Amino acid sequence: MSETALIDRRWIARDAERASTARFLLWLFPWVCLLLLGIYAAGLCFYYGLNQTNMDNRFAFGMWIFLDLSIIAMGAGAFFTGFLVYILKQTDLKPVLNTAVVVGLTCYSGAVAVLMVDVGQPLRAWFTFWYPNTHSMLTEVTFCISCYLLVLILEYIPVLVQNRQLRRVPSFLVFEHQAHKLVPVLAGVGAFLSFFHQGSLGGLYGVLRGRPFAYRQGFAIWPSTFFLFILSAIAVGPSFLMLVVAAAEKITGQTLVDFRVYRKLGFISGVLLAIYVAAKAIDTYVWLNVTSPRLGFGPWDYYSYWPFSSTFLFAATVPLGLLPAILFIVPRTARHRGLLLLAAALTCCGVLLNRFVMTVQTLALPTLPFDPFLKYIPSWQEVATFGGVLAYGVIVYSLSYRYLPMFEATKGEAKNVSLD
Amino acid sequence: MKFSRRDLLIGTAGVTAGIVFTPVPWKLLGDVSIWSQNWSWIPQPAHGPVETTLSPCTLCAAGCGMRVRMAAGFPVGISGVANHPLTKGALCTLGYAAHQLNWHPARLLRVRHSGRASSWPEAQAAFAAACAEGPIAVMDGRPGRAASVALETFAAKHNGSYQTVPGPETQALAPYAAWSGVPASTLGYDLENARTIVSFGAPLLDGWGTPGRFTRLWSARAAGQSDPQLRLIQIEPVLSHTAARAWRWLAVREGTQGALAAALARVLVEEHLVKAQGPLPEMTLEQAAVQAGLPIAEIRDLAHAMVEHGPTVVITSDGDPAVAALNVLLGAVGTPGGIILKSKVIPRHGAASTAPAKFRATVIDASVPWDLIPPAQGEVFRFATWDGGDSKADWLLPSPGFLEELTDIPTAPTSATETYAIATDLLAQPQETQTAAQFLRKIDASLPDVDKSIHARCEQIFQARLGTIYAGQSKPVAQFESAAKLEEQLRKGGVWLSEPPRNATLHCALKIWPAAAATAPAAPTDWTSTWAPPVLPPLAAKLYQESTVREAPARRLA
Amino acid sequence: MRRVLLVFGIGFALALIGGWLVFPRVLYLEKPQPFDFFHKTHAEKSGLTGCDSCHIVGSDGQFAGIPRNDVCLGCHSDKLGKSEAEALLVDNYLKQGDQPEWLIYSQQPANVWFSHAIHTQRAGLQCADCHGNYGESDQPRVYEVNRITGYSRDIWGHSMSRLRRAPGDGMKMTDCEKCHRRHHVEVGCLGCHQ
Amino acid sequence: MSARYGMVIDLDRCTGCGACMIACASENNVPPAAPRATWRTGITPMLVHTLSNGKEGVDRREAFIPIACMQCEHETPCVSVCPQQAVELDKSTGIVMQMPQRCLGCRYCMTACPYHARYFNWWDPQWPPGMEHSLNPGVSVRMRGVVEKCNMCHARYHDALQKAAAAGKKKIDLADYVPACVEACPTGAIAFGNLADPNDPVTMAAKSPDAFRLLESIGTEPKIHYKTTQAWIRALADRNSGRPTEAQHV
Repeated sequence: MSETALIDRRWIARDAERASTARFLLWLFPWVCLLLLGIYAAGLCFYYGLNQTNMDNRFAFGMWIFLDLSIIAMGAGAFFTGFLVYILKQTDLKPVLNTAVVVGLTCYSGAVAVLMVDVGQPLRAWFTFWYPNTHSMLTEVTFCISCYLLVLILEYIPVLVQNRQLRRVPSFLVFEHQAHKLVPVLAGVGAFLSFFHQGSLGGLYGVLRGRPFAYRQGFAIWPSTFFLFILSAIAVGPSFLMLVVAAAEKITGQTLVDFRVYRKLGFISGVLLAIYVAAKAIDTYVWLNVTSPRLGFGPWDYYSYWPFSSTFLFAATVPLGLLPAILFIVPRTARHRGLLLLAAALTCCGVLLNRFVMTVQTLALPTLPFDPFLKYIPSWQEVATFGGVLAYGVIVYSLSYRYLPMFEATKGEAKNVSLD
Repeated sequence: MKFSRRDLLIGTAGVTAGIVFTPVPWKLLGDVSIWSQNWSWIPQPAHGPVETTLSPCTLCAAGCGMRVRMAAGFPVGISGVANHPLTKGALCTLGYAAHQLNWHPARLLRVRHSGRASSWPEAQAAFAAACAEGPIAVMDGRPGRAASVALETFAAKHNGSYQTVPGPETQALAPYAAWSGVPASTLGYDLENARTIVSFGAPLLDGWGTPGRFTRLWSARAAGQSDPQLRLIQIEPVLSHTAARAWRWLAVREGTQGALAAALARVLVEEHLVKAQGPLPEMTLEQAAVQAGLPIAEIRDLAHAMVEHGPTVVITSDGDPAVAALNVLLGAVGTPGGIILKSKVIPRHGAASTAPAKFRATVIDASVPWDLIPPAQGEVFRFATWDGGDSKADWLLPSPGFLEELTDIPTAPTSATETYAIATDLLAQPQETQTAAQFLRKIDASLPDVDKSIHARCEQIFQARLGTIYAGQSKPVAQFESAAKLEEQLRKGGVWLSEPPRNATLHCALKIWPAAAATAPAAPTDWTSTWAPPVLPPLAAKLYQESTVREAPARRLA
Repeated sequence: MRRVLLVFGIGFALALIGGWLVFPRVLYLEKPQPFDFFHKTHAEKSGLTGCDSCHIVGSDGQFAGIPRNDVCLGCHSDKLGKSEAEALLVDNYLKQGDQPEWLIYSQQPANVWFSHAIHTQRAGLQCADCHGNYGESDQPRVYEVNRITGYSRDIWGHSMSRLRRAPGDGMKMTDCEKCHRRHHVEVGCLGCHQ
Repeated sequence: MSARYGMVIDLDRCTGCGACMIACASENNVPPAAPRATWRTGITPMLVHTLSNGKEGVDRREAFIPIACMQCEHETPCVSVCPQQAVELDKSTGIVMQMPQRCLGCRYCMTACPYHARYFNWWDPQWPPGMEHSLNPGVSVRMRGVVEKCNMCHARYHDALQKAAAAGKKKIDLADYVPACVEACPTGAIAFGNLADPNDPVTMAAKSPDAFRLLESIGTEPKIHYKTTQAWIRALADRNSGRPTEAQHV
């Protein structure tokens, strides 16, 4: 074994089965390249400004906001699993908890990183904390996401210090032990924050009175999208988690969690998705018949533009909403691993489509009667920056999988070690 | 005591904890944000008080009244002068960015000879040599100025020829001048008394003539009225901005306005819509209608509309005699609301002299449009402030820029009243520049200088005791104590207006219907055609690039 | 454990020293003025009593700022005295016709709109209320510029902590706001920004 | 007594010349277009759109509509969304103020604005060398990465305030406060005044039967009013939810 491999081995838990160093590096290589490309693209945006993107005054939000909203929804698995395990005591989901934390952490930190590229003056972004406008949904989002990111880091640290080398530092062990007591509290706080900001991300567009396509009425200060976003996020979170674990199993060739966990995640996703689709249908009905006409806009103002015709509405509701919900809930289909994963993928696509419609379609549709319908294709810098975030997620998860006890099955000697 | 790695870590922790209690992180966070608000590569305006002065605009012959805001010695804003008798507070679209022109990237600040850098002494020597060898032509784009006196005197003294290059609006008056035997410069449009204006492609609402004059008139008497006091009929192949806002728009086939005029003449005379019996075009109504691509009914309709609500005047943008002849039929030459003789003309130095066949050299004043192709023979000395690109001149000589030169502004071509204004050099003339008059005075020091000619002109106005000076309010010339006082008022941005126009009938000797202009003259093809400098202010990009309200111009931009 | 505390404490103390004493010296850069100028001398010798003898507010409310040469020429058409500053003023500036490029201690950034007329004539503030007693200065003042922001140090004030400041020491937005709040003068962002 | 500055723009008088756009850019130190700028990335706080009746050939009718910030009075869409108070509805003037130095460039306000009257500085502002001398001292230049919009020529409001203070007056003289676009319009199509003053000609014009506002049904109470006698222009003021609009593909 080479020097590098020896060092590498020393950081991996004893007795844990992992790919060879060479194979692992080979696996990382393309992702690192993508990450570097992403950093380069982001660097261009910092140096030259946002003219590197294809956003414009009319498409003031572009692919980045769409995908940010999407990955934050996907990352909802983190808080929701924590919430299920610690608050609702669904302990059978514990095996995927660490994965959920890592997925959440990468999704959130990635989203924040992209947001920092997306704003024109990142050096002044802290003004939101110093001069907050409490009426703005974006203030709510900023506060909640930053706080929740902190929570995720705190949740990640106890996992991190279980690394073979880090465990050797005695104070870290003490910390880990203490932190475990804290984790339920963190899960509670995290759940609270997350419910809020998933909601406020929905509110982000729902409050836009000037964009009748997105504008919704609601309860108190929150438009209905606030609640719909929470619902769709907690519906898609478990699905995405399921896909991540399935991907990890596929790549490592190991069985990491029991199939029952899949089924449970699927069932949760399915039920929530069903509720979501129903709520969304009612919301769409009320919006099209009450909210929107009041602002002077009718369905034709939204659905007469190719390609955003009513097929999008149908797709988001039936094949990407109802269908996966049924697949998840009906025992005959839910027993089937392939169908379960298909349903999870459909759910993710459904949420992606929903976020796309809320962000991109809202901006593409004209508001002024003499305005044209607009198109926007992201520039390579935008795509690459996001690719970088994707690579970052894969790399962090891969490293975590290799060096940390992500699953009971691959924990190695870390099993049954107690402080005594 | 040994310093261990552990100590280093703990020490670092101490520093980290300590630094939080110092201004370092907090001040840096704030200062970096402030840095982002004051990036050094982003220019910021100068500090200091702003002064306002009045001056006529010198960019084209219209001479609109400007209010110039100056700060730290530079103009920082231009607006119209409310209640100005000529412009009524308006300027042309691009005039609002004229103060930026002096820094246009195409600004000429070096003498160029055959495309290479040269110098004033070399140009001077070359010109002196040319003068010694043969006759010289001097071309003036805006005759009647104080500088024109010097140009003309030089030509006269050096066996040369003084030639004027009439602008499109003077050219449009040329047929009437030819038919009635008066100089085109003494004719003007009595827009204020017209009730129907038929425009053959003239961009009346888009910078034609003195911009504010017609736009204000149209705004008060036509805009938004279903039966307007002032009917504007626009005849143009495309829906231009003027056509879009006209009372009626007639889409004539490209290049057939002569035919349409002939058809209209036929209807006007044959249906006795006008008193005149002729001349009549050879073309029949049917032939003309086929050429113009319009149904006869529509032409007849138009002819009726033309006379329904008189006085009517026809305005062309290019001086096509076939169209101009319509005014003769309509009786619109020399009558109120038509084409009239300007108010009592205070005599000025004469008009263009005839040209000998051959010249050793040609001097082209900066007032001559850039796209004028100079006569082929001889060495061309081209004065210009901006490089309009693709020059045929041997010598490119940098002239003073906007507001960098003392000059006077004689009557605008379309004006019905004679006027006079003086633009002082609000900005110092750059040392790299010379006007044509300054250049010629170096050869012949006896040429009258601009300052003196302006005095003389003011003296002339004072002696004539005609008209009024407007400078915030009107004051009759007769009430001025001295010519110096009058001149002072004019130098502060005042404008002299002569008496109201005369109602002198003009007899037009038009026996046969004129042929339409042989080659379709260059009608305004883009909206920049009314803009005199060869370059546009960079802010023009707001219109053609950052919005869709205008087509991109053919003119050089930035 | 004592060693831990000791080492931590040393680090902590070092940070405090660096942050409070060294940092300001690094952050601010001293810049020389064209020549020494003494407000007090002018007040005493020339009998120019009010600030507005030289710092003029026009009839339209525009503040002329630092007087231009023609104001100085009113007295300094010839050298008055033998000081080095006097020689510099007359020889290098007044005779050449160049304006001295003064660095203005209270220079606000480009995005600030401040009307002297409104504050002195409507609100009745005295110059010294904001500028301190510069009129009585008999020492040439040091001009320091913030290397990052390019602002005069007077904007933040000389004390890094911004505690215990004299009037005129510190002209940040918060200082404006404090006075506005005290006098219940409410203006929006663009009331003071441009 | 607070003022409510607003405008009535007579679309029948607008010739689409663009003088308002140029005068606005010049007054407010808006940079010339960046080389790659388009109508979607440019900065035109005052922007003239072309309206058409949708027909071609001789039946085609065109009109022009200048669009600046509508200074929405009610539920101002951009004010509530700004996370760091860079936008506010000024109490004393009714002007929706944008403070670029506070802005972090998140562009949320731009998505909120139904009139597309907000512009992002996609590029560093650049002028040809030396042209910075022509910048208006009353307005600071914005940096890239921030949003800007019509502040109703605030520098001119400042001047008027200062002039009033120097003259010992409490209120400004409205003759001293005329936005650049209003001043520049060669047909006098833009009337500017105080809508809080019932006797102001602009207030009366805003109440005339020919007057209307854009997207009034959204309920933001814009303070920029329009007027026209032409029915087809009037029809373009609002979307009519009952009528299917023609799908446009650009």
